[in-house]
Amino acid sequence: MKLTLSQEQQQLRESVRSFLRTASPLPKVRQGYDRRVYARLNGELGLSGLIVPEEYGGAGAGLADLAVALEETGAALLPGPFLATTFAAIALTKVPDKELLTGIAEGRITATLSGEEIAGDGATVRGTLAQVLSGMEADVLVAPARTAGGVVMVAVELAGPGVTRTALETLDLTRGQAQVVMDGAPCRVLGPQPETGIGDRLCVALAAEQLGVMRAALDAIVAYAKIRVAFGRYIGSYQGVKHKLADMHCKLEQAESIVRYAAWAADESPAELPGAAALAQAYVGRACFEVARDHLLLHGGIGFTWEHDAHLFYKRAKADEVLMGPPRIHRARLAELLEL
Amino acid sequence: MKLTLSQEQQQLRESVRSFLRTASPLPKVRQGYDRRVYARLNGELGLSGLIVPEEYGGAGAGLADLAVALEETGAALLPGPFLATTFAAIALTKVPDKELLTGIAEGRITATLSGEEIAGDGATVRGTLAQVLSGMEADVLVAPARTAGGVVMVAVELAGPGVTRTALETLDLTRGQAQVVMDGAPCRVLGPQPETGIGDRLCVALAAEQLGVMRAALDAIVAYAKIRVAFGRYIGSYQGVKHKLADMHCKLEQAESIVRYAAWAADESPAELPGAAALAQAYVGRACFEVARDHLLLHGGIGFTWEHDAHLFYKRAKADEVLMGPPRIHRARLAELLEL
Amino acid sequence: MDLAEYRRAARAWLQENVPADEPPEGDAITRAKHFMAKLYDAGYSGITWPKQWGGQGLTQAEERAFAAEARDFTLPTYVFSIGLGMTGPTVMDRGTDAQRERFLRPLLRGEEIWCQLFSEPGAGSDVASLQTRAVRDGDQWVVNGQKVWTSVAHHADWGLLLARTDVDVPKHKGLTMFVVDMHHPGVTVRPLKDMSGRANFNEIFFDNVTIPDEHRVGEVNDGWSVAVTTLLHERLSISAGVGMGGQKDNPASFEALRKAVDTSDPLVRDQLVELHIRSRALALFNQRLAQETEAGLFPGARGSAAKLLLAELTLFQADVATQLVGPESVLAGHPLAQAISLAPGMALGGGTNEIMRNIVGDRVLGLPPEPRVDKTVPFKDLKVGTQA
Amino acid sequence: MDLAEYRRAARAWLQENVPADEPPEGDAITRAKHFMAKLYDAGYSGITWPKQWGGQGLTQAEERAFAAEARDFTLPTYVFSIGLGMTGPTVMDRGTDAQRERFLRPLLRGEEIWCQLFSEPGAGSDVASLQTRAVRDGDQWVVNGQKVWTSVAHHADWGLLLARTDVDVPKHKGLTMFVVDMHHPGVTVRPLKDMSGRANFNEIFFDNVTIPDEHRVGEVNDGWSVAVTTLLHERLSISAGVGMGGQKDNPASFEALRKAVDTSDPLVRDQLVELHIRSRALALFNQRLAQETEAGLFPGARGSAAKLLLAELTLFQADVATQLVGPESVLAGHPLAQAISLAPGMALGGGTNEIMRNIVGDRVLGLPPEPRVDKTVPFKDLKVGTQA
Repeated sequence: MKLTLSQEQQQLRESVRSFLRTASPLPKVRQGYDRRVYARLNGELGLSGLIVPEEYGGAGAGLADLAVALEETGAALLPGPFLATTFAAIALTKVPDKELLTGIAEGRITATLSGEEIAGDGATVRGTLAQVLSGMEADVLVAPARTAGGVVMVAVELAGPGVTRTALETLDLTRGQAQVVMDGAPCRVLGPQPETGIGDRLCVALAAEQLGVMRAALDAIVAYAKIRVAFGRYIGSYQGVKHKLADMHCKLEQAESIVRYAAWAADESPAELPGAAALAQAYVGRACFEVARDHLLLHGGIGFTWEHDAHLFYKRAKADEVLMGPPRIHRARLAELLEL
Repeated sequence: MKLTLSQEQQQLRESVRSFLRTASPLPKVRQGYDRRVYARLNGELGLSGLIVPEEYGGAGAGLADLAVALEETGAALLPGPFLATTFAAIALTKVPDKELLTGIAEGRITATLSGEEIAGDGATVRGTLAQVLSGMEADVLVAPARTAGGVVMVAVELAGPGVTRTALETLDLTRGQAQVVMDGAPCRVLGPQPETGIGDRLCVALAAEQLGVMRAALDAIVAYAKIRVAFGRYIGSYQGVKHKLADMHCKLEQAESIVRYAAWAADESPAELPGAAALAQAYVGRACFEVARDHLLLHGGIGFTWEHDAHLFYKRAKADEVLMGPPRIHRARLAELLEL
Repeated sequence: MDLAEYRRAARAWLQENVPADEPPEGDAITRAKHFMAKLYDAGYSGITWPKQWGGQGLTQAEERAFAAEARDFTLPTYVFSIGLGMTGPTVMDRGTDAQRERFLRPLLRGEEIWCQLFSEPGAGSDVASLQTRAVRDGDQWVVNGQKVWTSVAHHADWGLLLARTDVDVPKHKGLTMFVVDMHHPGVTVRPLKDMSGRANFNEIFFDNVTIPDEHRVGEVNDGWSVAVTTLLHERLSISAGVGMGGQKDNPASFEALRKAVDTSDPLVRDQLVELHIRSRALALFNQRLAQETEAGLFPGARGSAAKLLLAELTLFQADVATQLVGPESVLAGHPLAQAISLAPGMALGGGTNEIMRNIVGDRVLGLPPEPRVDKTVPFKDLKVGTQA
Repeated sequence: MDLAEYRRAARAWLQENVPADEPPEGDAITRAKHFMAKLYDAGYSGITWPKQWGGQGLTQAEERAFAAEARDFTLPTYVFSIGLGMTGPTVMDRGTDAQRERFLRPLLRGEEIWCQLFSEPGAGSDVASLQTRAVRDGDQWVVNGQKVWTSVAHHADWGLLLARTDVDVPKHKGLTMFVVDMHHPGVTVRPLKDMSGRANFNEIFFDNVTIPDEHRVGEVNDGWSVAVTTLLHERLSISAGVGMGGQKDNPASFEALRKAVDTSDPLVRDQLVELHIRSRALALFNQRLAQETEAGLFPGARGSAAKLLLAELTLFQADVATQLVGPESVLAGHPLAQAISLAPGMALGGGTNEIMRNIVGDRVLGLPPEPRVDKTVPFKDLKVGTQA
């Protein structure tokens, strides 16, 4: 089991971090998805192709590397379809499709993934997906479609005929969703639905983003506690603040350990993956929201203002926590896997 | 709804409190049950007859008054069968028996109550009760017995023939239990088992004791925080301690409010009693243990020693929390009563 | 007239005079002023205030009776709450007769709206470290600085302003209280959006705003003791309101949630039970405090425990509700998205949770105070606000 | 010999030489001493200690390899742990050559047992406020006072003693470190029962106990810096042990509980899931720290986070286990009754949770320190211990 970062992974982290620091600082995040940032992110850093197999032009990396990248995009609250495209890429590595994988690796195609089934006939699909992540920004939807011959994975051009998209604002100002209605929309069948592994990997990927969100939130409030004065003392010198920050640090340490473990399991130990993935969502999702919440509260009144960034982390944390469904599903899954 | 104490109740509290302060201080508590203390408690203060109807020589008070007394016996960690006798008296007010009620009111008889059924034939009983509260100290066991004619309440002389008692040490050094095996033990039938009200009243009575335990634990650690110095300052001046004590105070305020409400409901609003009783056990039992636990921890190393009193509160709190069964039963009951 | 009769009369008046629905914002001020005038004419404005200054000269008993009846109505008097609850009582307690004469009756009659100008970006929990300066110039004062978290400032005619008048003495000793004309040139009111996107507060900028010395409240450099009076009144009016109602329209309340979620799942049921337990625990505590108050026992700092618990419950409710409802709860149109966005507000307005715990620890439990480093240093040498 | 070979040899030796079961107490000391002698002869005692003082002069790599293998065995060396982990390294780092010569080899060979004498009833978290006095008398020192929380003192031959030698200087500046003969007349060892009824600690009373000056460790009044060395070694040996094993025999562990409770109840299942989540979270954190250490990254104060989490987990486990099992869990014979009685110990030994949070806040997060009132006052004028 490998719970620490390799030198290469540390370099990856550093390069993504320093890129985002200049290309997508927090004031810019509020302006939403910027295609130019994505172009550079994918071009200069090759992030979109990180987990795409080498034969399709990607780097063929595993989830341990992906987690490092997602932690940084999470910490930066990167707007737009990066997580959605990553979700789709994770699915596509299980039903490889040259056109899509190559397009994603080259940064030409943004995509999103539905966990919900739609109905299909092999050539077209129909159905309504109530909340599709980054559904307005993604070019392609990858989704399971029930056909006469069983459930297959299909790709649907979201800007194509037979598709109606409605933008949905959400709590998370940095990443929207869309309602997608398909009525005879042309689709391409990619292959039969893979039996396992996609959902677990999505859990791990999301947990990596959440780890980044919580780390950035903790960093922000620790920095503030070192410069904000009340009653003639830095607020970080009060045990009321210090002890809460120490508890938040403890959560972060555990969350990071779990994310590393789950990513390692995804790459190296398939039998452990389901339990590790459920553990990751059950622990990290909650810890991320708690840390983001307390980071906001410890800012005092300024943390409640629209102008301050604290609420961006708080809202991303809450949106992420419920992204895969009510969080209790992960606990229920754990109970099942533990044969309780 | 009456959530505050009347003048008479405040006087009752003061007299029980000052009596116990001298007659049963904490160093004495470790020595266990003292019949002489009980004789005075019942004689001078009339506590054993507090809720016994006046026609049987008692004071005919309600649970609101009883709660005041139990809070003080709880705060003093009074050893012996006071709570057990109170439980039996609560049951007997529903199936009145002159001999027993008069004996309890006069302080001649100590008793205990079983929630579990035994088997009976109208004249004798048989069965094993695994954990009977104060089973070694009580003279009489009141229990439901299943007979051919239905379930009846019976009284069994615990020192009588056909009864084998085995003392059980428990976590709570101040109050033991016993295994009671009955094999053809003579019994007296008191009447049919009452349909409702006993169990709920036991919940309220226990919550009152727990309120006293938590109040005394909080008082003890607040007092210590005012005299114990670390790094040149009283420990109570550190926010790490102060804020925890403030949170404990918040729990105490809520617990007291719930106990007053539940006791009022028992006396005045039967329809509200089941929900109030379950609420009391669900909230107060947990809050009491948490406060007793944190009071012990905040004492530092000395709180971990046998010689210090902190563990007496911690152990009583834990024993009380599980006295009526695993605490989740109260939450399950609430779910049912709320028609969830 | 005995109390029961007073109460019946109040109820009858309220039934007849309280508008059924709150009108939309803009017009609301006119209607609120109109309603206050009616309230005043009916004798329900300033019930315990002296007759000399426009009040009714009655007792706490009548005040409580009216408040109890009014709880069933939504009185459109929100914009007057700062004036009636905080700044008015301060002028009453600490002002000159001339100030009482000038300011109190127009407030009670709904002719003038007030705001309170204490907090600053660098002085939140620690109000006494504020930096807005008032410099004497003959028989007037010149004010420069910035205030924040000011409710109703965009409607206000007058503001109760705490400003620094001496930087060479410790921070509590160089403050003075003033009444400032909010229509004076140099006063800029800028709406401040909260994290839910609503603008319930304002920032106020003072640029060479002058105040006549006759509008000074209390002695020069004695402003902190005047502010303590105001904050005491604030705490009273907050703790009186804590836990009263509020759950009815809360999408994260037990009653709302039980309809919104799948209660066949035992884990969902148990979360609802937890919500019920915590809500009931606090509601009963608030009722006990209210009963004590009615019996003449003033709850004092214990009200801060109730405020702390309400802040925690508010966050817990919205948090658990979004967990139970899942993905759709974060859609912009969902009431829970608004609830989770507003939830931190209760913990951040009227004193943070940390301040509440200090108050409970110091004043309820009598714990020793934190050593203070800021009580003796001249203000100009003190670290304040945000700095490395 | 390469590392893998070293490891294989160590394992083989352990398999052959570690007694299968721990023998009963009284005899245990003799057997422990016997085992230490064998360990020494085999070259596994003091692996990284210099050869000159009886060690093996090898590297951390061999030490870690042996420790990794030893984890699968129960070595009967408990009574030597203070000597090997704390007092021995202190003598090595700060003692004279004569002291190293006298004390280290007998320790490594299991001939002499050590204890550590820092804490006092009035000086727990704040060790430097201790009151035990050592007064110079020619070329010896006379000690009077009381120590507490001393493990293995009733078996100890030597104690590392921190005592006050000057009360006219601030508290950290008037302490001196000594090696005291535990068999000296005037040393009284009294077992101290913990709240579970077990006597794992002792109180030590010193009544005119003399110590030759040659048994002073470090300079006069420089004892605090020596103590910091000892405490650093203590922290290292605690954090190395944190989270290693321990769950196997824990009646409140997930594996033990799943067999003991009714898992058909969804609420019970969810509590077990919570227990699993928290246990795994900490176990993985400990494994990550261990991997970092093996990679040469010293975790430092982050070990205090692990210790804090372990203290909280230990209490949570026993608490939730007794809740799940219900009434029978509090019967004296039930393993959970013992578990809930011992559970607070992890939070109270080796630094309270509050101290751990301070360490994490100060040293991991780099937060500003609490203002200190005790660093400049002469000790005799300082408030210490328990007083009004």
